[in-house]
Amino acid sequence: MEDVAKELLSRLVRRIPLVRLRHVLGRWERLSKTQLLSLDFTQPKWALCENLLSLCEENEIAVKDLTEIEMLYRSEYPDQGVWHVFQLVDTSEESLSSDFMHFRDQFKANLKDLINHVSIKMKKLEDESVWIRIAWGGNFSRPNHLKPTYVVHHLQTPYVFVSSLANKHKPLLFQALALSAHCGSVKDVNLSGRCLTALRDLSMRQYKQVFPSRHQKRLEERDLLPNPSIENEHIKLAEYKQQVASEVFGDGVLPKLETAVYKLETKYREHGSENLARRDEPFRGVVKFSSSNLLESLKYCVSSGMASTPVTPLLSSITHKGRNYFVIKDKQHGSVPNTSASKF
Amino acid sequence: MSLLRPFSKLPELNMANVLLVGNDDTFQHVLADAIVKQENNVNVNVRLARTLPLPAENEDSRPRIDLVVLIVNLRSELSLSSTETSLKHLDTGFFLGKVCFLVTGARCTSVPHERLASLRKIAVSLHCPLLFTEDQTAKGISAAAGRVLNILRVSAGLVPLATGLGLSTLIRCSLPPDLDCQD
Amino acid sequence: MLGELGMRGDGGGCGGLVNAPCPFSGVLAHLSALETESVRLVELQREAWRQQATREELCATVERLRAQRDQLRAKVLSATSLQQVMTEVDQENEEKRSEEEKSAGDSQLHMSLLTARLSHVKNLLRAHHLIGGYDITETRRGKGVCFSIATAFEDRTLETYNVEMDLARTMRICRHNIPPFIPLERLAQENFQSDIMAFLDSLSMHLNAYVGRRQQVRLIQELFHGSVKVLESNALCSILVLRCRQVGEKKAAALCTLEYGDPTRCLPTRVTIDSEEKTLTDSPQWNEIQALFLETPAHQALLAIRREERIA
Amino acid sequence: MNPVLCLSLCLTPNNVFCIVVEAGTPWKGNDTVERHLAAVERVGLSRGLSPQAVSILLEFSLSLRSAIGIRVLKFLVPASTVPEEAIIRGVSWLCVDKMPVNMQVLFVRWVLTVFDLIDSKDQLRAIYGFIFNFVTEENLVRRVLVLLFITYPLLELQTRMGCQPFLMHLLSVYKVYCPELVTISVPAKMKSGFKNHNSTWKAALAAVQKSSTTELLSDLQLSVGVSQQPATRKRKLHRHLTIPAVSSSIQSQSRLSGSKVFPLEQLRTFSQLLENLHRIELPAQMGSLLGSTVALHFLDCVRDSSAFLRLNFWLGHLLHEEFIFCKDGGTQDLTEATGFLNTLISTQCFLQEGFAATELFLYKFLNIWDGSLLRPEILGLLSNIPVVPCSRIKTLLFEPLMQLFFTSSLFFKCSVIECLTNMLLKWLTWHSVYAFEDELDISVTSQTPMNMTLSGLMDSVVELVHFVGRISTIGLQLEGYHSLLLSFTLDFYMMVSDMYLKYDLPLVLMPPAGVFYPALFATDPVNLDKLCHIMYRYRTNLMSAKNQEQKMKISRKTYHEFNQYVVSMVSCLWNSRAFQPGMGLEMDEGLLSRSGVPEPWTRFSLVYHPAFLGYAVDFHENCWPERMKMDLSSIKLGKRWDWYVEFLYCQGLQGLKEFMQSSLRRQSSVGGTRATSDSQSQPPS
Repeated sequence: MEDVAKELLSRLVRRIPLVRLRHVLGRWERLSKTQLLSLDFTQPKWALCENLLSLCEENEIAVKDLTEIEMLYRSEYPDQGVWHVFQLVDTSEESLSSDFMHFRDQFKANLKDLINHVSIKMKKLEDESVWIRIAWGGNFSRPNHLKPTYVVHHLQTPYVFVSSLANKHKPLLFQALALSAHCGSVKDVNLSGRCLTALRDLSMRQYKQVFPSRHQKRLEERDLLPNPSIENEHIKLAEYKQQVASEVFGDGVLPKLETAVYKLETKYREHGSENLARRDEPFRGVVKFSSSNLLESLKYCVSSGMASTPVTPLLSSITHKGRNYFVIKDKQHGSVPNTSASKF
Repeated sequence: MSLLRPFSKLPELNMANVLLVGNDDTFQHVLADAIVKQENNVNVNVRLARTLPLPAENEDSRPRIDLVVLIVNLRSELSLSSTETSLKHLDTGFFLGKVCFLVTGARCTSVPHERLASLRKIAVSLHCPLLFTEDQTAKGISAAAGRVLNILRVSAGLVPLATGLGLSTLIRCSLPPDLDCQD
Repeated sequence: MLGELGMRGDGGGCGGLVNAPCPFSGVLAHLSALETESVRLVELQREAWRQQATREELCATVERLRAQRDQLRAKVLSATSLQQVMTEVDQENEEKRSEEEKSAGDSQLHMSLLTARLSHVKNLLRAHHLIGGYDITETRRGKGVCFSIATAFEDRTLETYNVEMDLARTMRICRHNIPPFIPLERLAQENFQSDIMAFLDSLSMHLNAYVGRRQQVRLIQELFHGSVKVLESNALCSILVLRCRQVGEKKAAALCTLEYGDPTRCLPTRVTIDSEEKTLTDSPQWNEIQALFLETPAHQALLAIRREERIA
Repeated sequence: MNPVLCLSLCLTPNNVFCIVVEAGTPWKGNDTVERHLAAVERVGLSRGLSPQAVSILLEFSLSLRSAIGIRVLKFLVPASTVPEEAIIRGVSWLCVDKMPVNMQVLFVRWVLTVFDLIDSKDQLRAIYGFIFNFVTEENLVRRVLVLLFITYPLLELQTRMGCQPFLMHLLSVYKVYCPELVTISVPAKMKSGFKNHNSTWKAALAAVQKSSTTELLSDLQLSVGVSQQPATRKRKLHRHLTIPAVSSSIQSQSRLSGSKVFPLEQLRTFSQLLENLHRIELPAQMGSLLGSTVALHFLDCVRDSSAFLRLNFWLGHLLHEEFIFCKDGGTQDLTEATGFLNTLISTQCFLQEGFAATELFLYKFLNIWDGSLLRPEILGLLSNIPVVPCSRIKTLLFEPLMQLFFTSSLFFKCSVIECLTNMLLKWLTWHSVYAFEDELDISVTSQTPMNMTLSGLMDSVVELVHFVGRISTIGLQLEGYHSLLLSFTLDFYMMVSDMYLKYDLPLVLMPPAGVFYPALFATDPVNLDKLCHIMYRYRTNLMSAKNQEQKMKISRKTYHEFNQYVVSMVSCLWNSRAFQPGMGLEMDEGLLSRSGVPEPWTRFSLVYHPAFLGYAVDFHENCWPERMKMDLSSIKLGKRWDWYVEFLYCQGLQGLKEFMQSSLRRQSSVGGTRATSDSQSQPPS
């Protein structure tokens, strides 16, 4: 068993918490029942790692099987590391009728054409999502399995979720994707976060959105059994705010987004203080909202009246455009670049 | 845009109405529930409002208000300023023992000191009591509800031999001494 | 001096810890315990009282709702087609108008006519919505409209999809909850600015077809639990691979692949069946099965086949 | 640019010694040095470093002001002790102001952490001032004037050079003392700046010493108060309401036996304390004193003002951080706080005096208290405060208390009265302790040196009693004369009535009518009995006061009040002439007749009084068991009356007995009894 495998295994054992490790190893069919039972998950990790190594030795398990473990782990617990969302622009007809086999062969072929030392592992989960694990290698170096890139793609949808992708590999991956998913190009939609499902729901509009309709739900209906001796003077206002908030940010459980970053570049314009107005390079500032669940907190701000209504496009375009990184310049006043209808 | 008046309506039998003004919805609702829960021999009617003035449309459905509780959350500057604006829309008759301030978050580190100080000044100038509240714990909330009820009973005239004005002379806020030049 | 007092305070002051509770705090603690207890009792009493009240209230509402439901049922039974709804509406308006004519003078007559007309239009809209048209709502004080497209399959209403449009400068879609694999962008490019109706129609065709296909898959999984297995499908439900066992002594498995080439229809464009024994695949009955799949929804086709006892 | 002396460290199993190689070896990417550093780090964190290694490494790390220096400082965990000269040299490095700020902070925190391990502190004491100056000028903070001079430069310094960590910490400490000066809001995580419980080395240090000396551990566990269950270590990291362990330089004791210091945590018995009184040294953590009684004895004996200064500073800072400047606005669970405050209360009861820090804290806390948070503890602390000069007692104590009292529930009212009763008891006790000292100095050791004269004390007591009279009058009215509140109020007056005889404070104060008459017409016998007892005590006090007129002067007004009360009591209870002219409480005839009560003047006699009616009926049944129809008036006839009175006495109404006997039998005595002496001459009608 070569030492790459050893290192990979020890790193995996170190990274994965014990309970999850047990679960993952159970899902991983390389070990027999007895072998699994022989493992004692209460002992310290280094000892556990030793035992695992010996077991792998006797089943002579190769690197690709170990990467299986990692892939299982990542797909079971996807909320690790930061995921970036990319969009496949101007997709063609046949992208709608592409199945997994076809896509896999295409992708592998394309990527292997671009770079010779790379190891690709793909699988399709129950929820139609295709998971790709790419271990990159240099021109003369073997694939590095310790820093793999993970790509998640839902067939027939124009969205790709990528985690831990180095800049030098970006063009390669994107070209391969574009070729195998029959689309013109791949563009960054400036949406990133830790929770993969949240990103998916947000970009694919799969969370519960609220649309104005003629039969509105009243607040009284929303909260069960209102106390007769408590009366709200501003009930209409409250309902309106509630409605606006849920129209902007959705209803029910919102996607779990952690941050939203706004880069401001503005020129100081005020008559009187010339020295400030004259300087030509703009003032730069970064505003960063962060929370365990950003959308929930923003929604609360709106519904509780802390933020003014109607909601400023800066906030509402987090959900409407599905992005959480904005650059705000002077020219397009307050609004966000590329506000064209290019993405739905 | 009308001034809220204390004596424009007739009182009802065994009825006490309290108006909670504040823009912290959650706390307001919890407090209202606690108040309604705790009173058992007269029926209390709680009305919630974000700010004053109250909307004119339910002017006639609104009963006579016996006590106005202005909830100030010291953690937010907005709360204080909105309270200040609300004060302008209260009839002077209320300040004869029918107004009290309810302060939350006074023990929080992030609260700048002068916010509380300015609030105190307001309360002193208006001869209003200043009730402090632990809004994070259920016990604190029920205690606050109890205190509001105590004042409400008196100001609604449900306690014999006691009037709101008389009580307010006893519990009106006073400027605390500066403790640091005592030695 | 104080030292001796201290010693008095704790038994001889041998180096134990100061943990004798303050002699006075007992009373205070007891008092606050009493208070919490009293508050609890009051709340319990209050709560019981209130629950009783709410219970009665709820019973009343249940009764009311029951009555309402029966009314609606009756109405639905009577009004099945648009015509009937419209006639009904007209009758209502007639009644209104007649009694208004009786009651009001000329000045009011005009007004009442207008109101009647308004209600008529509203009723039309409602009827239209009832039979699955697009529901249009004005949003943001006229700066936008929101179309909601109801989908249905085999007279069963399924999801409602919404498209909100911004009418401010150029008409454009500002938000929607259309699934990503519906080519909304392309549809919009085709005939969005030209006529909105065509756009909505094509969109609703796509949506209905998609929902229909998905529903078929669901139905198959429900109805043929165990016997027929859905081997593969995809998000768009544009391909469906089924495996069914045919009756007979050797229970050969047949693999039928349905390809839905046309995304606006919920019927397959191409059906291929291959089975373990080649003789069976080109036998005539299999061909008619193929035909069946091509013109009836998959689950019904399967039902039919099972009725003829070709498959288990 | 600066002559860095580079070391390459090589390692032997149990300690580190260093070889100086020539300067100028490059640091970056110097693998050998890196490897050695790693090795030393491992040893330092696992076994701790020997003294000489510590001193060398300290010198080394401070000398090169770089990341590596900081890193070295981080794993500088002494196994046994820290040589003093090392510290001093370190401080000298501190004075060379080339050291980066974060390093300075780190170093100072390190010193604070290992403070207990420094082998001897004789020379170190010389530069205490400097070190403490660096941490917090604890004894400056109290003086507002100095504070002004300190804080303003600091503030503008802070505005000039931004939020330097140590400045922020310093300011946060000042904020405790005068928040109106420091108006910047200090971020919560900053506020744990100079405390060593969350410093880098604490855990490692503890671990190392656990492994090294177990007997030390057992010592600690013996001698330390609240914070001993091992679970608290984790909690200590974020909440620190635990009382630290008594620990001074014991390790140095075991090694260098030359020095004359006796560590506090070796104290077990009081006798030990007496032997080593002269050479005990205070622990580094003054808070640890709260833990053990012996330490408190010691604190009592030494009149070392700096000890109290440090203790008060620690206490004040802790209380403020935990209860006034809460990090999370008070969402934390209160079990720890309760435990801590109870320890504090019992400590104060033990010392029979309150700490100045607690007092100051209470005055601030009362102004933002909601009346329910930690109520028993807060009121318990409040009842321990030393006498407040009557010039400030109103603003400090009465105003906030009143605002809470009248808005809160019945039980809170009772608790407040109880608390004030205890407060009065404390004050009177102090007085009786110091009475024979001509110059009365209540709080000798607490750090607000106010020389309380006898008259000053009396003024405060008068203020207190009047205050209670006022609030209890109105409170009773608000609560509908609830008997619970009434009995608490009467308990207070039970103490007031005895001030002269029991606590020889030459003062007699009568209860207000608003308390007296409700008690007289109370519906339960207990309160009425208490009232009788109180009046009896008043009588005895007044009598003895009258006998020695020259010592104290009781105003005629008091006598008159007393007489009136007695007259109305006797006329109500004994000879059924209530409400009649000249009988104390008078009432209009017409009004009485309109009430429709037949012969109202008898209604509060011993027979008909609502409090005694039960007894009367009982007595009646015992007398005439065969009678079908009850006729209470027959009790008043002949011998039955005396029997009935005896019967009442036998029911445990001692107060009534005392009162009746004292004010009916006595012929010639205070002016008071003259009114009553004739009252018993004619038989009860």
